[in-house]
Amino acid sequence: MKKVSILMLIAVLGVSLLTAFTPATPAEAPPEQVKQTLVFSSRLFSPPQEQEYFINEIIKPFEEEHGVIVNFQIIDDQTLLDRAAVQQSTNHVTTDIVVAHNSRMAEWIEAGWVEDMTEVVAGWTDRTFSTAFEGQTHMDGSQYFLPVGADVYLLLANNKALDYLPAGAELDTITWEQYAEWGAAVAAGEGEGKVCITGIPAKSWIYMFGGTGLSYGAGFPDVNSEGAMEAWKVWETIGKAGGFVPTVLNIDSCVDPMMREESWLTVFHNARAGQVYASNETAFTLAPAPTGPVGTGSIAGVSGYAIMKGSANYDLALQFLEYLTRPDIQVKIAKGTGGFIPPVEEALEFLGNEAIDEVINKAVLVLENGVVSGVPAGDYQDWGAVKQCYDDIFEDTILAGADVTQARLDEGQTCVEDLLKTE
Amino acid sequence: MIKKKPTSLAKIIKSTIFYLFVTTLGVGILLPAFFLVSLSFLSTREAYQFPLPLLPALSAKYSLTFGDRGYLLSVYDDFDDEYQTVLDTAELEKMSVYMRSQIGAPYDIPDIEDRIAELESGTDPVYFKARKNLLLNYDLFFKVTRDAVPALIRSLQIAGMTIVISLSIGGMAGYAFARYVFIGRDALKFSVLFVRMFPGVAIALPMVIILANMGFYDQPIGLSLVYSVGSIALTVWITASIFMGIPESLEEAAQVFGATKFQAFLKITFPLALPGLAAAAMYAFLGAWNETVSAIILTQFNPTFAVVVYQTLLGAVGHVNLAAAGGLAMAIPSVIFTFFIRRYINQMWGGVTV
Amino acid sequence: MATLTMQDVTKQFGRKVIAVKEFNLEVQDQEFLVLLGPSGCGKTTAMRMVAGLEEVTNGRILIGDRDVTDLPPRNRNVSMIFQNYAVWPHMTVFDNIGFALKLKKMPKDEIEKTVKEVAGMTNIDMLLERYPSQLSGGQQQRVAVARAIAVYPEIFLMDEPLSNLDAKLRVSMRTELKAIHDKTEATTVFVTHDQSEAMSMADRIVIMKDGEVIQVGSPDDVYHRSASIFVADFIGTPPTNFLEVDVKSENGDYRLVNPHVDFKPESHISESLRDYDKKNLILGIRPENIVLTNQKDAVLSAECLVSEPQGSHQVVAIQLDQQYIKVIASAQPKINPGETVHLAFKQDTLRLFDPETTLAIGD
Amino acid sequence: MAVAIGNKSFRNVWSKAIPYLLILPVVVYYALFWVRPVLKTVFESFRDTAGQFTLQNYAMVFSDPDFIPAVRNTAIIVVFSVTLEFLAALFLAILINRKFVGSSFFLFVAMVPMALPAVAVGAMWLTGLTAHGWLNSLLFYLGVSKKIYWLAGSEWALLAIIIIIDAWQVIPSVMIILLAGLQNIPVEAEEAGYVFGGNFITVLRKITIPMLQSTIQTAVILRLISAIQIWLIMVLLMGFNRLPVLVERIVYYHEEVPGLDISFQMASGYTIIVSVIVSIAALLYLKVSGAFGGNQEARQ
Repeated sequence: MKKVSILMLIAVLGVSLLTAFTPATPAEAPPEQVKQTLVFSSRLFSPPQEQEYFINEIIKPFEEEHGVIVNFQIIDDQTLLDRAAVQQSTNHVTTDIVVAHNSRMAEWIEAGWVEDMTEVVAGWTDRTFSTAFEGQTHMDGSQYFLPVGADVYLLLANNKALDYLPAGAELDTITWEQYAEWGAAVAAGEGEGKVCITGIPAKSWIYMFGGTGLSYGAGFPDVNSEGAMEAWKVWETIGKAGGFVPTVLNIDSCVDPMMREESWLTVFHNARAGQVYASNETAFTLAPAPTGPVGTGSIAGVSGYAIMKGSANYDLALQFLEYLTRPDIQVKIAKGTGGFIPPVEEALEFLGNEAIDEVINKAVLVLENGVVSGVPAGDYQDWGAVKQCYDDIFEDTILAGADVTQARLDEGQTCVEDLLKTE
Repeated sequence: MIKKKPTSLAKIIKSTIFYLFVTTLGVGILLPAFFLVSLSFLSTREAYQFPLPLLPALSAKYSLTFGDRGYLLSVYDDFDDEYQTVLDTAELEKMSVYMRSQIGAPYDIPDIEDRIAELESGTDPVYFKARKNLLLNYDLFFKVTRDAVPALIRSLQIAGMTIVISLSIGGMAGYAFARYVFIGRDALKFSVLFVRMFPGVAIALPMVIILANMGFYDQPIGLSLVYSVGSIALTVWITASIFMGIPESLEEAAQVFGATKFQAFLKITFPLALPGLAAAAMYAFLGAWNETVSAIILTQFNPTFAVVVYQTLLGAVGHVNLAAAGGLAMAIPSVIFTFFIRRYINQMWGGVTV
Repeated sequence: MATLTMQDVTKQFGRKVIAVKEFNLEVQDQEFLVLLGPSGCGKTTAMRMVAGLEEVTNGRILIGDRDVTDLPPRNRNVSMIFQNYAVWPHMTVFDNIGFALKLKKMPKDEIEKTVKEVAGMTNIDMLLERYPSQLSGGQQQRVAVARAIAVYPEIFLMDEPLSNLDAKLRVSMRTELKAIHDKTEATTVFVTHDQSEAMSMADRIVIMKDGEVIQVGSPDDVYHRSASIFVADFIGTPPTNFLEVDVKSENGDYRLVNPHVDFKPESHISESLRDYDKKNLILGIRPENIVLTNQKDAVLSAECLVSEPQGSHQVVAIQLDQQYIKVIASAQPKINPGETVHLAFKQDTLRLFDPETTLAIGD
Repeated sequence: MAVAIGNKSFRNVWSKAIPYLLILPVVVYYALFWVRPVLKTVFESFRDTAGQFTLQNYAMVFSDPDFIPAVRNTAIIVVFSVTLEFLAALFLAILINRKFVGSSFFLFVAMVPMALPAVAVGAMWLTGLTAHGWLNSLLFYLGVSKKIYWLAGSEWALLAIIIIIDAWQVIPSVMIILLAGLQNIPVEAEEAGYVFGGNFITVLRKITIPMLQSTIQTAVILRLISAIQIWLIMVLLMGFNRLPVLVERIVYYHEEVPGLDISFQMASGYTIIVSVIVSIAALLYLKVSGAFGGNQEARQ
């Protein structure tokens, strides 16, 4: 045994020393004799099946057509920024294309780490990027990001909850008051709250509430306007009835609780709602988000492609982006990856009547007919901190079952406004 | 012939109780890990059931009948003892994919067509069975995790280099600590503690930037250098302890008999210290093997295994069974390493104490 | 073979501790020299400086005519037997013995020949393929000896090589080591704290205390002509008996007086007593030099406290005030506790010591 | 008494230098990769956004509403987890040191938790502690049908859970240090205790533990230092802010809200405060446990 372990150790160390100074690919210049490699780092398409789909159905045809390799990596937004910071500050730019969320685009643009693509995009006449997201993808009239995979919020219910649906409520036209009533009824009937929101701080409660606020004519972010107050009242009803799942503060995505049937009701991100729905179509029902006096409000998010400044493969990167944003490819991506909405107007024409289209259709419905807002993250020092302001109100007022007071909301509003950038 | 005293009943009972106790303890320790292992073999559907199955099922029982949109697929649920509908579709490919990825019991399209033919011919519902693919999650994990094998090799290599760097640099200091009296010896002892007192998370990024500036970006050796920062300090202590356990006179004897100090170390002390050093390597190994934060930032074309696992699992929301499989795939090398190293621990912590 | 010379060798540890102080010594060619002293007296440090394992703070060390003071151990052509043997546990007996030869790049067949030869000398030729963990303490000891012989050194250093052996083995190994010394004719420095070991093996003994040499001489010298109270007390079992006495002059004669004794010593001492008139001295007398006698000739009479039979003789202890006096008497007749014994001193063996300097007077 | 120092040859100087040469690589290594960022952090903690010297960063940290809870939670975790882990680890170490048949395998079993990577540990507890997770499933199979909302309890319940599951992973590393110490105690010492009439408990208290003292100090001090820096498991299970602890605050400002004007100041302020607290705690422990001077007597 002793000999074996020593031999093992020596073998491992020996091999590592031998190979220590001959990295597989030199960092500085990818060798010319092998295929050109495009590094594509994305926050989007992270679920494993989506990764598999994206690699095989989207990337592979491009690789074959151009005789190149696309190195596809999934990395979250913050790490993507950290990595970019290292690459830019040390002049080792090896990432070519990044996909960032719209709440983080401002950071990229302000840091000057992404290329201005205004003129190039002007030459692509077969596609029109939907204008809903210009506030984030553009700055001072220049376009830095090409939108991909837009999302809105949808209502997802476990069919077991349908028994408690308030009289007169129709799923496709349900109002927020009815939704609140519904959540309360489920709690009363089951003896346990079943409404899911993401309770872990700095996740997506702000968007869930933001949609409600928009339905009542509030802005975004807007904590204490009259409309916002009414929106808070909706959630107050659920809170007072003990309608939230008991573990709500540990939930960082409603996917798992919905699949485990710990929760039965939620209004959340259409792609994730689609994922749960797909796991058991006959057990779940999908509907547009509830409506309010001014319509169906929803926060719309989007991700965007950008080319890293200093990329050695700028031309190839551009070709790849041109390919990815073609309307037919956008639809293909949207269908294969859980119901994101293609943010290219022409793409909607390619939608069919299949099951996945139901998710996309409902989402499009919200996007087209609803009261939609983007995420003005760039106006704030740190968007995560803004989220926290909302989380605090949820935790100390709504979840605690207390009355929502104007004073508390004003405090929340101050919390948000204090985070505005000071120029 | 030596007669043995018959073992008394009390003794047997006593040792039985003892072993029962030890076994219970062992099971208790491994219980969370057991569920992790079990989870990694469950299908997605099983993994989200309540109560969670203790062991994966070996097959799935399906039933097929007519539905609103096409055909209604149901799956037998052991716990509720009934068939539960899962899918209503006219698309056979979708059904097949569903059976493969959600239930984990694949059924080919031609076979489904046969079952549908049965259904159309009047048998309603049609019952059939499919074998579970227990390795589904591992399959998927390695399919999705691109370059898993090169990354695995690279990770081993980086861990190996970390061991070499921290054991050689730390070991030299440990040797000095064990064999010499010098000014600053006590300072060295406590500075080892101090290095650990400063929260490492606070300086991870600046440290990485220093290395990137030195030209170690995307090179395995660069990561080894980062990881060594964490492990050298402890290695100094552990190796000092090991060297203290080897009598100095062995080395002196070699010197008297014609060896230089260096030869004496190489031929006498080093071979004797090797098992202990191997054990000391455990800390360096575990640290290097499991780290992701620096690795993600510092690698591009040459990711470590931890990085590719991270990339795969980042999106494993709604897929805990896959996360379990990935986590376990990562754990296996360290567990094996622990198994080999465990008998040398007493050499590691014998000598130096505060 | 060579002489060993140490000139004013001093070893200082840190700022305060002086382990060896201005040590001067000449070891003759082929001599068997024993460094003897209680633990902590600096004898091992002195030897380790000869080996080169300890740096010399000041002074010179010469082997033959070579100044080796600053040479590393490997260039001194010495060999050493360590107290704990320091047999390398990861090498076979053969490799242990052949280690030095291999380093000297001796041809393989010669190494084998030498190893076999010394293994034969030390009776371990059957054990060459074994590892030290498979050997008994005595066998490991022999490996250490064989290893030391194999290099045919100029100086043979032995650091308490027998202290880890059991009593019986220790005595037989003494004889063997001495025999090996005679055979190899290597100049040998042997460190021990066991005076009987020293007496039985040494050509000359160096007695050390607190880093300084107290006395150098043949076993006979240090035993019979101990230079100080320390030596007289340290050497011999049971040790020398000491009596405090006053010197009184009476008609030109000097008498040694205390509450128990009052006698006129033999002339060879009385000469030296002249300088100590009316002063206090310490009288030293070895147990075997006190003889049982009749009442008339007795210098000292007292009750026997204990008698320890030793077979060939008996040790009789009597108590004077707070002090015990031990006497070696012939085995017969048996003396019983409580019996009054009458004692006389062999006058020519008396030693007198100055209580202030603790040194012997009259030499 | 001073002794004249003779002429130093080259070899003397060389051999004096050896230990310093041996520790040189460590010193250089840390100077290069560790001291620079650390000094920078220390430096930054005294600068405002304009680069001027200020103590305001510290004032900001001290007036942070999460500071007191963070200190309190950290203190609670440290006190209880170090105690619990030490006792459990000592128990395991003594058990394994009895060298029963299979004790070597049991040692391996007991060491498994320390080999698991964070991603596995996260998956394990997240699926365990959720309402429909394996812990409740296990209770269900055992006949307890009432669901326990493990992570939905009071702060105290959460702290207790954190302490327990952190202990699960950390006990092995404390245990192996203690076990090594136990194995280095001569058997005779304990046997003598039994011969002179001690039972298991008295021998443990009067002989084993005192002889293990310096090993215990090593194990506890290393554990103490890392217990104060606990954060990952808490963030894995319940995100930031829910149960603030000191290092979690650093990570929060570093990674969760790095964009705030005050993020860097807060992070560096917290970092320095944490290292000061760790240092004080470590020194205090060493002082109380008698590592300074106390065990010198014990050695003689």
